[in-house]
Amino acid sequence: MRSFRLSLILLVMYASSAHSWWMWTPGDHVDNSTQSMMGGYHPDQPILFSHAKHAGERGIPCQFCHSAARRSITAGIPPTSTCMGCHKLIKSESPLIKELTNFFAENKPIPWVKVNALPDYVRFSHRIHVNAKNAQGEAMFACQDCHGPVEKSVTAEQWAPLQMGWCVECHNKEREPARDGKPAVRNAPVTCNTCHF
Amino acid sequence: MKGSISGINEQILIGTGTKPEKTYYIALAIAVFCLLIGAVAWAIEIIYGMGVTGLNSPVYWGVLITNFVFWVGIGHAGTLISAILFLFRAKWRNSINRSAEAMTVFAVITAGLFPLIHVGRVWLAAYWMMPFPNTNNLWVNFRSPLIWDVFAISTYLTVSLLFWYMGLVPDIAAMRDRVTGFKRLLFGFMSFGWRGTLREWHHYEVGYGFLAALATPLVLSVHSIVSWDFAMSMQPGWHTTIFPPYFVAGAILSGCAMVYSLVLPLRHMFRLEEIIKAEHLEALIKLTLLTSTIVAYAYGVEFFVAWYSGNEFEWAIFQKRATGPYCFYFWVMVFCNCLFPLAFWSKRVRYNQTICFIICLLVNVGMWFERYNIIVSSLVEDFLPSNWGHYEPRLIEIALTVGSFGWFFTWLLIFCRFFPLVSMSEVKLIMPKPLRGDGASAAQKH
Amino acid sequence: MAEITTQEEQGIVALFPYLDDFCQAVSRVGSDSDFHGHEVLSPTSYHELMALAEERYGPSPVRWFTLVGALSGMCTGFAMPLLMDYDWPIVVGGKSPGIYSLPAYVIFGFELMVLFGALATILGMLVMGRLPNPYGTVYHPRITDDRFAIFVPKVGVESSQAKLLHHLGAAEVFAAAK
Amino acid sequence: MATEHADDELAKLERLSEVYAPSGDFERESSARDTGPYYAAAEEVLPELEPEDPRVSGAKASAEGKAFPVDRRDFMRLFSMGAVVGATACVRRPPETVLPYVTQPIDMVPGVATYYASTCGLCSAGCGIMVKTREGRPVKLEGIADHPINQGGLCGLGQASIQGLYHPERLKSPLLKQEWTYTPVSWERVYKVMAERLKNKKRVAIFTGGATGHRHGFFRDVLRAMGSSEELLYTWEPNGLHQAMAKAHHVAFGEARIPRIEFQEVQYVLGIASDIHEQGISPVYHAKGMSQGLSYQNGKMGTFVQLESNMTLSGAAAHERLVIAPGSEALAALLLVEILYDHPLAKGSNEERRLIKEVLHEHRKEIAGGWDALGISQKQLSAVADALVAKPSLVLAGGSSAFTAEATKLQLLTVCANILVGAYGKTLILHQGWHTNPVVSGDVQRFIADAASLDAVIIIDSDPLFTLPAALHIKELFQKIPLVVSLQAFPVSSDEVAHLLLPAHHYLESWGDEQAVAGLWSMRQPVVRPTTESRQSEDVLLWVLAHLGKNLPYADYLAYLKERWQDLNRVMAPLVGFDTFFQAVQRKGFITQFSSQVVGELRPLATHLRGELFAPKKDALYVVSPLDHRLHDGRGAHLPVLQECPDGLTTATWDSWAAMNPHTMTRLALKRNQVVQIKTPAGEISLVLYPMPGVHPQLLVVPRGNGSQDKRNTIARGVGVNPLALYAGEFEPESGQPITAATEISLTGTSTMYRLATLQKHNDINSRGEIIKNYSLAEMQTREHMTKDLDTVPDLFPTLAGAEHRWGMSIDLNKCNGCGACIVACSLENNVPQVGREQIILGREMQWIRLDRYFAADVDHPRVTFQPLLCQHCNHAPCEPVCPVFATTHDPEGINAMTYNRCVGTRYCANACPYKVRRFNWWTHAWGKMGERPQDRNPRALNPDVTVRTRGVMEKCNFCVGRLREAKHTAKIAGRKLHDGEVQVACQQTCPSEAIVFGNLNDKFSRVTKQRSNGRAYLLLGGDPEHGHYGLKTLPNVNYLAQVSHQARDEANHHQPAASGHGEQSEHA
Repeated sequence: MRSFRLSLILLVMYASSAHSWWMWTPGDHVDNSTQSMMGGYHPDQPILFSHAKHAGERGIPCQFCHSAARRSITAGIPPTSTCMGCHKLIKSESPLIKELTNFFAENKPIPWVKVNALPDYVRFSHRIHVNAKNAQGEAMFACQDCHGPVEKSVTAEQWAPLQMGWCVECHNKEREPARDGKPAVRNAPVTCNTCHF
Repeated sequence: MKGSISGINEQILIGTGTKPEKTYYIALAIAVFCLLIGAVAWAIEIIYGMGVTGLNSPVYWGVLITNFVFWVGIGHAGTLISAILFLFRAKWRNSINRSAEAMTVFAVITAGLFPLIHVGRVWLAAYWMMPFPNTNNLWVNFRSPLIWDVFAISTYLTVSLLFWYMGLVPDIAAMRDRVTGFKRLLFGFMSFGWRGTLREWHHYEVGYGFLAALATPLVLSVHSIVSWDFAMSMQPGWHTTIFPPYFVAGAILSGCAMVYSLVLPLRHMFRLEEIIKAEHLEALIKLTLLTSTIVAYAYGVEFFVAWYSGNEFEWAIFQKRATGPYCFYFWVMVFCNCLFPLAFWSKRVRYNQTICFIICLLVNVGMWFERYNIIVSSLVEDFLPSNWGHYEPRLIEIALTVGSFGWFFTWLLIFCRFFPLVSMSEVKLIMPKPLRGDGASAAQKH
Repeated sequence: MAEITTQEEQGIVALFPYLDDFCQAVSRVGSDSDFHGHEVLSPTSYHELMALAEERYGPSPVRWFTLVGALSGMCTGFAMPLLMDYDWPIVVGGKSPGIYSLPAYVIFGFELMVLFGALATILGMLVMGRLPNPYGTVYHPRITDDRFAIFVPKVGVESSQAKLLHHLGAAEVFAAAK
Repeated sequence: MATEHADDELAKLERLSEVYAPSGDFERESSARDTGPYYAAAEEVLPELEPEDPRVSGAKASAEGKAFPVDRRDFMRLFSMGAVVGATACVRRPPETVLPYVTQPIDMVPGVATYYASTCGLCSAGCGIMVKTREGRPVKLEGIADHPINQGGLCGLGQASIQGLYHPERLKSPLLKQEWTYTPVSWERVYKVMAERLKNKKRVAIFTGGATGHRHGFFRDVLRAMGSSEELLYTWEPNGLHQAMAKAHHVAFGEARIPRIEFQEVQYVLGIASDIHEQGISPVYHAKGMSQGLSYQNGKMGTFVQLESNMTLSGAAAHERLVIAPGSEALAALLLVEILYDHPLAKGSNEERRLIKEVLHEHRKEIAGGWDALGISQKQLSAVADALVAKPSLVLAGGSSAFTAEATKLQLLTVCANILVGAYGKTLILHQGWHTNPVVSGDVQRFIADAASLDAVIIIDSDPLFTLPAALHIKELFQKIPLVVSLQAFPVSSDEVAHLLLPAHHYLESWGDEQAVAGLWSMRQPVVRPTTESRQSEDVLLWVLAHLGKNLPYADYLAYLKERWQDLNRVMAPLVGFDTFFQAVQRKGFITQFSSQVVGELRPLATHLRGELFAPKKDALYVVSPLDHRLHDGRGAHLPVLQECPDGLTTATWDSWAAMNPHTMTRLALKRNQVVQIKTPAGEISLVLYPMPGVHPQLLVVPRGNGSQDKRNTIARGVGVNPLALYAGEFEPESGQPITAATEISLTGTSTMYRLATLQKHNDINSRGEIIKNYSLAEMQTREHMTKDLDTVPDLFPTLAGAEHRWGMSIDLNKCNGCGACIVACSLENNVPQVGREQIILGREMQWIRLDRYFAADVDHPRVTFQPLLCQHCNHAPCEPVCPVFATTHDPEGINAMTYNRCVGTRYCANACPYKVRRFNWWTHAWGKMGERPQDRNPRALNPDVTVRTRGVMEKCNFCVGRLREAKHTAKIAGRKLHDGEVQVACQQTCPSEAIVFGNLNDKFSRVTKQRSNGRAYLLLGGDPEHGHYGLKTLPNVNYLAQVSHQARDEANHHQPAASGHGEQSEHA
């Protein structure tokens, strides 16, 4: 009996150390805290902006604010002037909007906290993903594919693990095997210098 | 002939039981001091970066990789003596196999440090070299000789560790029977509760045989893989097919020389002259002589192949080795590895332990220079004349080399202090059997 | 597993100073029914004793452990790189992944064959030798020094077995202490 | 004469057993390494200069110098820090904030680069630049593709000027000198002080550098408005070639113009000490012209012959090079004119021939005795003369190696030669689009004369104290002037005498315009808000005038410019409104309106050629100080990327040297790396010797540029020696240009040895045939229509499935002249750090492109070959299979990808690479600050598209994969394939002689595929595929085009078979 109990304790110790090793190992400086692994990393922002109200209820398209997504590597955070475009008139008396107008009046940029943060050595380009078209010409990706149901979430949170393995699986899905003499077409390259250069 | 095996345990365990005399503590102090020098040098290298060493372009490897190959080489003699000679049932091995195996394990541990020391980012290299499932979905490059190294050396370390520990189990049981209290519990636990029943011995002997069988190919394969670290590249002077046998012969040569130069002082320090007899050491010297001749042949063949292949880069490298700016290292290597061991041909020299001790030390010096010569003198001048550079080891690298010797001898001295230097159960086998006088004939019948 | 046997019927231990007597005693005792469950102990593995063990226990199954360990090691050694090449084929130095790089994977097959073989052998030695057994008693400190011994359970010091052992050349016979 | 290898000659000079190593070991404290009066930093020898200089001497020597580079206190601090970090291993990454704009500028998308057109301001060539800015910060300069002068290319100095913008040592605020100390003051106070000290002062002068736009006009207007007179504007440009040519053409034709070469026409160029590839009139224009006009193209090749005494890049790139005696350039021109005059095919009208006859008659005595003084035979010169008259050709003379007392006479004789050859109007254009002279000749002499009577002088963008010989006592002159104001973009040595130091805008922050070629106006506009408290230098003058109450009617210099451009608008585009016209030029960068003006007949010039021409004495030793082709006159010395770019011929970095003929060194029993003392009546310096094949036996070449003693300039302080101390400071009578050539010296060797930080330690090809290939023109005729296939090599592995692209590069050895612009551009594009002199001596340079220079044939008449060597991107790369962690893999598109974050630093790949093109980060480099360690010298000019690497990581050329990625995404989104040439890698883009071609090898019609299948294409270390040897079989994607020479050269690659593959048997051809 005693050795059974001993081996049980050993098993549990081993499992936990393996788990922490797994969490810690993938690379240096990647935010691998448990929240980001399972998604759900939602830091508090200087202004309580709700995606659910804007993108969900009002149905404002993503690229209205994140306008750089179709032209640049970053999606871009809207300048305060875009917010003031509407909020100069709409609900300008509510206390939250007052905070916004203070920022705008003092000409101070709003220090938003980055939610979907990648390490500096990864060069993800929104442009090629947002404009990607499949054979039939429709857009292949919607913002929700990587950022999750943003229009339903009140505070923006990191929905996907955004780890390298997660991206590589999606890229690997995109390859058509070599058929009748034509080489295998991989329209989503998986070579290292796709993202690291 | 009437013999008795009583008193052997007493004689062997004298070192572990009583307090050792002063020379042991002096030796241990020196070893730990050298170890600290190496530790400080490594800390500085990690804090400031590889720039503190003398390495540069094109000589990216230098003293650190020389140490790595040197220490792995030394490890091979231990496995040779304990595994291969066990299969050959060579009697003289039983007295020195324990110390040889211990030296193997500690040499491979020291060698295992150097890939971490010479690597640029050790805090990543330590675990990225291992193939484990990770969130990057990316494993290691199985075609890289360095990954072969990782596998080969970790396997070699594990197998020689197991081999050495299984040999220790009966001896620890014997030690357990001589002590009481916590030590008894500890030794009992360490020897798996060994009682020496026939069943245990039966499976032990078969298992030990298999372990020896499995460890034998390792002696040849591990240093071949280490030689592929160089042979797999296109560097003239490295890219030749003679490298695997050449490195294995070199390894066994430096290993035997190191065993001899270690066993001699330890035998004197722990007064084991009767057990580790002179003819056992003489057999070891004969083995050293054999491998020295193989290494000498390898040097000659390397030159011939370079000339015969008509490849101007290869031939230029070898001419420069013998006459160029680094010819000092080359000639030290040739003298120490090939010429001095020729003295072993005479029986009188083989039995004169001081001369043999000196020649064995020189062989080790020669083998260190051989690795240095292979690495540096072909990196310095290769294909394009504009690549050519110059390399001189700097203080940090010398400190790390001293540190590696400190690390090795610290482990060895601690081992000698707490564990029997000679395998008691095996040395009894080569002692005359305890037979009753008239009954001697009866025993023969079996 | 409770200790039911009383003090006196623990069993007796016979110490033999000489190897030839001991061998005769062991072969004599081995087939005798009233020595059932006896144990043979020795400080070292003389080949005469090993021959006796061979007769008694037959060829040791440790070899199957080694074989299974070695084969599983070789399969793992080849499977790991090939699996990686299948999952994410990365071309390196013109060496296309998969079958074409098999020569490089021979090394892993060999290394893991040796590693798993050795580990399995150790496992086999321990399992077959019923080690580690934290409960075995040490009958006499000299058994691991220079004395051979035979332990016969559930008999007294004056029993017929003890007399036979004395006859066969046992230097001393005493009751095994718990 | 057996052609011993150049290096055997050089090796004999090596006293030490090591070919290149000093006697001592490395890690001795750097100051203790070599004794002797002159050492790495002058502070070592002259302690009063900078006792506590952290870099070299004193208590806190740099970490590398000491044996254990950390002292006790540091160790305890670091040890405790390490323990704390170890304990809290699983720290989560701190949250990052994202700061958007409040109101975003319309033309700015975060992450997308915006390009602005402007004009380079570091020399007067006026190259048009396209400045790439990211989020408002300029990141990289590139030439404007269709700019007539530089046609997309940019020299090293132009590329490096971006580092000057962010240099942390630019003045942070104006400084006012009060009793020996400079106190920072506000700009308001500056205007008040200047206004009050300039009140009713009549003699206010401006001392400025060369400029061709409206700048000098503006300064004259300011001086007039201030009450001072216009003449007190003194312009000074060290490159005296402009003054000499302008003066000569003024004398000859009455127009002070500099003729422009029409490269489409020319087939034969004779250069007399011309530095067409160095700091000539317009280096990039000339390099582009030479490579398009004269280099080898489908069967035909022009000829460039150079007569020179020292070894210059132009001499190295010349097809034929004749060594003439030092200082005898004018004599050579005279003898050439004499031979041309008698030539039956000579051109020129009777009037011109009469005037030339007059000149020849006057110098008939020198002509008779001139040949033995000159050093070359009459037969050689007459052969050249025959070719000159036969083909459309021109004679080009003078350059920084010929600033002798007869610089203008040389130009006048060249004008005569060009007339006899019939160059004017055909190959030399003078009537339209000539080069303008950025300065007025003789200003320096005028300034020295009036200096005593001046009330105040404002030095703008010029450094007279450093660039003028000390013998002229310039410092004392300035000290006598009551008010000296120094208005500089970067602190210079002349600040020493200034009472007011004012930070001026860097040219990337300022308005301006240039008319380098008559009729071509190129605009300079600010591309960034000022990085420090600096002002536009012209605005400072305007606002001082306003404080004086005598203001001009312009709010700032931009208003003045717009007014001047209004007349250009009326002339060039009268129908277009001014604003649209101005913005159109702002976007394009330049506007051309070539009006041709008739050139008069040749005027009598005998009077200007009076006096006996200089002929050097037989046994005397002479010195010449040409402008360094990287640092110019020292204006590039504060840019670390330039200091580390190797000099083409000596591959030396971070230093100056004295180049001498190896035979002379043997004769004088001097050794390589030995320090010699050079004495002239005017002064003496001591400098390290470098045996340079091809230099005239009686000549010592000491380049200018280095030697700044300014304590605030951390990079250039104590580096090298300023050779101007040798010169007496006489002026060339005609053009008023200080003489820095053909000065007699006496030389004494000293016992000290000094390590020159050269990148290449071995100079000879060592008879390894397959490194440099060479074909004669005749042989090339047969190979011209031969298509080579370098890619089919017998191989075990299946060839990779074809991807859409296979990136490849072809480098033409015929066109490369070793200028090093590619190294500078590559380092700036890819954030490659500079490592400083100590690390280069240890062999740890970080440049991704290496410029290998090989000498061949004998030492007096060497043949030089430059070979830019970058990663060859081999398809069977020996470096890839050896990397244990997949840090380097092979992209299906042929690129050898290097993943920096995955690399753990085993460095096996670098050992396995046969070309040794990989670079290892031995240290982590600090960006944007001048740190303690000698390798922390990197002003922040980081390109955000490329990662920065920490220590322990291997790096190498990855074919600018960031640019490829960007172009491929654009093409993919637009749904089209990439056009050939749409994406240019940084080195190809800036190469002034278009030697590098990059493109898609899978596209049959791309330029790179044509060049790769060309008859003279070969792979480095790729053996000789025609004879069945495949060398190392690494299948590189980079190929070289062999050199073509007019006559067959007995180069080593003919009679000796290429090295066989590894191990396989090779039969002797």
